Amino acid sequence: MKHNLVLRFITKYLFPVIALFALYVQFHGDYGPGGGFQAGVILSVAFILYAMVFGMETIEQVLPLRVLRILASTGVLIYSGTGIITLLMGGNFLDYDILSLRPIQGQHIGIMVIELGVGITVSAVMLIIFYAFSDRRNHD
Amino acid sequence: MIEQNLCLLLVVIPLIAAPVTAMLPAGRSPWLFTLVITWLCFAMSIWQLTMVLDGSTISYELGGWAPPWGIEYHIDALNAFVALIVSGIAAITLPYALRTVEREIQLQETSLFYAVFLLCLVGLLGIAQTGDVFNLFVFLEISSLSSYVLIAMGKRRRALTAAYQYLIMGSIGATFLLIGIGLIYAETGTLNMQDLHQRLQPILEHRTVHTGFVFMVVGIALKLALFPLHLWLPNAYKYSPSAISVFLSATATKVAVYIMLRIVFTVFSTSFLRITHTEFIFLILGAFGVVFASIAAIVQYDLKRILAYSSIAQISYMVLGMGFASTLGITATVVHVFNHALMKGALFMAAGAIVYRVGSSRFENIYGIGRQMPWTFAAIFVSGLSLIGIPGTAGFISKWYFMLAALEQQAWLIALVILLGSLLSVVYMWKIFEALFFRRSACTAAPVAEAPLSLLVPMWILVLANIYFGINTELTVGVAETAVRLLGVTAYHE
Amino acid sequence: MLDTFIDITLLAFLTTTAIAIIKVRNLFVVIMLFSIFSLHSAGLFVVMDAADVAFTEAAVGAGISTVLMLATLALTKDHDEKRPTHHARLPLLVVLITGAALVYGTYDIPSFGDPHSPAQEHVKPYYIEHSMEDTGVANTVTAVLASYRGYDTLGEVTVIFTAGIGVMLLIGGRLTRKRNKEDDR
Amino acid sequence: MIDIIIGHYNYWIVILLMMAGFYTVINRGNLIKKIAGLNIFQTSVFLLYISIGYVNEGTTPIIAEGFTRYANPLPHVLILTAIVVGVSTTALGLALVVRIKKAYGTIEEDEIHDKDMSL
Repeated sequence: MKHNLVLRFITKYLFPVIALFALYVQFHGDYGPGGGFQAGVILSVAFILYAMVFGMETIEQVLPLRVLRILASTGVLIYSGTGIITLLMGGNFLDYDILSLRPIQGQHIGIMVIELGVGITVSAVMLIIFYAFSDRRNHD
Repeated sequence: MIEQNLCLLLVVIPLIAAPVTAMLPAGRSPWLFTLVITWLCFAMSIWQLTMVLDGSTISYELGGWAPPWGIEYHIDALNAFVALIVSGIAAITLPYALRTVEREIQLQETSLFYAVFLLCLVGLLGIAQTGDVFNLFVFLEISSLSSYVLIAMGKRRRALTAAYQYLIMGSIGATFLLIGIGLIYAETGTLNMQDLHQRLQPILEHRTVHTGFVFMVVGIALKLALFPLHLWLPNAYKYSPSAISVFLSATATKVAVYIMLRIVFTVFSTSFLRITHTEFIFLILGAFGVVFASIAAIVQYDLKRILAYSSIAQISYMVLGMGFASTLGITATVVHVFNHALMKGALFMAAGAIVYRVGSSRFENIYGIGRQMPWTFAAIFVSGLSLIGIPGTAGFISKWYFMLAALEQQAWLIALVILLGSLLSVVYMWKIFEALFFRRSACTAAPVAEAPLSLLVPMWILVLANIYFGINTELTVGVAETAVRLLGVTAYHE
Repeated sequence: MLDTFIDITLLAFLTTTAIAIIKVRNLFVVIMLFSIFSLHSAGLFVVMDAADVAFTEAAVGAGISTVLMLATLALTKDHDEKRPTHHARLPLLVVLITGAALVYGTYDIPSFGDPHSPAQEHVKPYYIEHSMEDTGVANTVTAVLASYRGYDTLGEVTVIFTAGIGVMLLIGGRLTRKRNKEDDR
Repeated sequence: MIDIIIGHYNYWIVILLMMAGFYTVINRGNLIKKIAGLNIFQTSVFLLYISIGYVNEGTTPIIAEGFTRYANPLPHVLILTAIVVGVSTTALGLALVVRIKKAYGTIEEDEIHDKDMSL
């Protein structure tokens, strides 16, 4: 696929569009369908598409496995960390009301942050899984 | 602040620790970190148990939303007891894991391995703490997925097929549980256990409720390895890494027993059992399980496989106890959950120690090994006596309560089965003693040293616990009786 | 009326696909059929007013799961399922009993779409009526997912994290090690 | 009678789908096909949940002016979680299949069984 001009051209221009759509889904979940999980999947799809056309090495240079491992962990930590922060501020675990003076605003912040955590973990894990399944060393 | 959030921190601290462990560099630091976390959990679970020992309950609203709209942690003596068993076994497994994991798992994999171990702990603790059936499903899946991975880390290639088989069976079980939850939800509109109990009582006759009950029970029975759905268990325990055999055999099925108790008695009720005569099905399955699994254990020629089949038999005892649906019966089940964790933990530790020195647990490779590893053999001997139910050991206490429960209901046949199960366990334990001690090893075999201290000490702590809890029954029986009272189970009467 | 028509059509498609999957032996076809099944069920989710679920099912079932299966197929290179040496009766029996139990279980279930079923009258109204003032989020699914049942979602993230680590441990390239191929019993 | 059919046909067909998936899982065969069957089984259970949450003449549960009857959001949330659990299981199962192929040279359950027994 690496030498097909059309594919290369389209992929190059599709990548930012897909990534942008992922961001839209990530932050628009409050008003329409979507949220961190879907956004994470879509974002990983952008990278997977790029890797399929330009080769794994291109993506692995930007996002090596050890970075993904840290990202996947970070997402979980962001989510559970939000819970710990609400605990420290005197609320129950994941009680976002406490995050701001106005409960609604607190809820907004809380939902935004945890959805971000979800998005990071999901896209990182999807890429980890993709790396593992496309690893040449598993062919024999 | 810690006290009021204790029941939550017990789950969340290992949950936060798992991704941290995954980021640690390979070496001993992941192990050390996991050790600290498990001991912390153990301490917290003891603290939690002391808070609910008097029969009180703790309710914790996650996200600050009141049940049934939000998820609730509802801790009573039974939750705390199960959490104590899980975190206690984890805490004792970790020192044992150091040497065996160094031997069985590649160095660069250790940080991920311990992260998965922590995730498994998170799943099991989450199940033990939660008061919401769907949350239970989610944490059940965390523990299941991580145990598939842990089992597949075994050295032999059959570990892979064992893990795959467990994955398929476990997923079927989880899906059945999901179907059951769905049907019950359609009839009640709620997922909170206390609320479900309230709303189910008027509609216990509904066919949808019956079907939902059956699907939940079958789903849990798959996780429980209840005869005849036990086929995944022997290979899973045999081929997994030693530390994982210890941890899973002592906790995973016990937590499944807990789920069964929770669903049957808290979500449904004793009267539901009586209406539908389900207690007979538990009795029959339990009785068949005891006899069949014990016989299956006798015909094995591998130490770990005998222990695995013996686990299935002991689990069947617990199901038998549920079938009595009386205070004595459930008390016996709860006490046996604890005692069995102690004895199987010790036995699998000993088996792991032999594998550590010899590299195999097949009889032909370990004849006469008991003479060269006297401490390990003594551990097998004492915890074997406990498994049989010799007075003075923990095993005797639970067998005694099973017997009392059977005699109370004049279920002579069941009483006979309990006796028969003990006799059969004498046979298979004798087979182990004989192979390990009385059979001569092949003279070509190289001499073997006693297991290292880091394996012996945790093993002997569990062995001594077997004796201690055989003499002092205040904790186990006391907690069990409180737990049973809160489950709403009443004493048997005609 | 139109909804019902689409509903029945999609269900018919799904049934055909599911039965075809049992029959077909070529694994590539099985995987493609699974993808179609997943896409059709996403359509059905839309008909049943579950936009979020449809979105996710289309991305995950028809997308990720299918890709993973295809990747596995490429790695294992076995494209055809072998013919069974013997016909097992037990699975069929188990399936028939399970199915019968489920059909029995639907007799007391509230009718499809009944607005007065317990699931519609308990807990749910609170979410519909209060989610806006409680959380300020118009999409109730997001409100329940992220706030009311946010802890479940934490569990969900943990599950996917577990899968990521697990896959890394099992086939994580650099980490893969040689397995003993000696006597395995 | 006709009421029962109209009120339940959805559930019944969903049950049929579930059983088709369930059969594929428990029938001895190819390891990849079993995973596909498991996915079908689970997806059908998702359909059951969403059917429970469905309301006649309702809309997607996104609060907006002019709508009063919404589908039940709770089953949607539960199924979102369940979908994620499902794909995680699939990924792990397939990773195991890759390893099994490497270790055994086959992904047919019968052949793996024979190889384990013959050793």
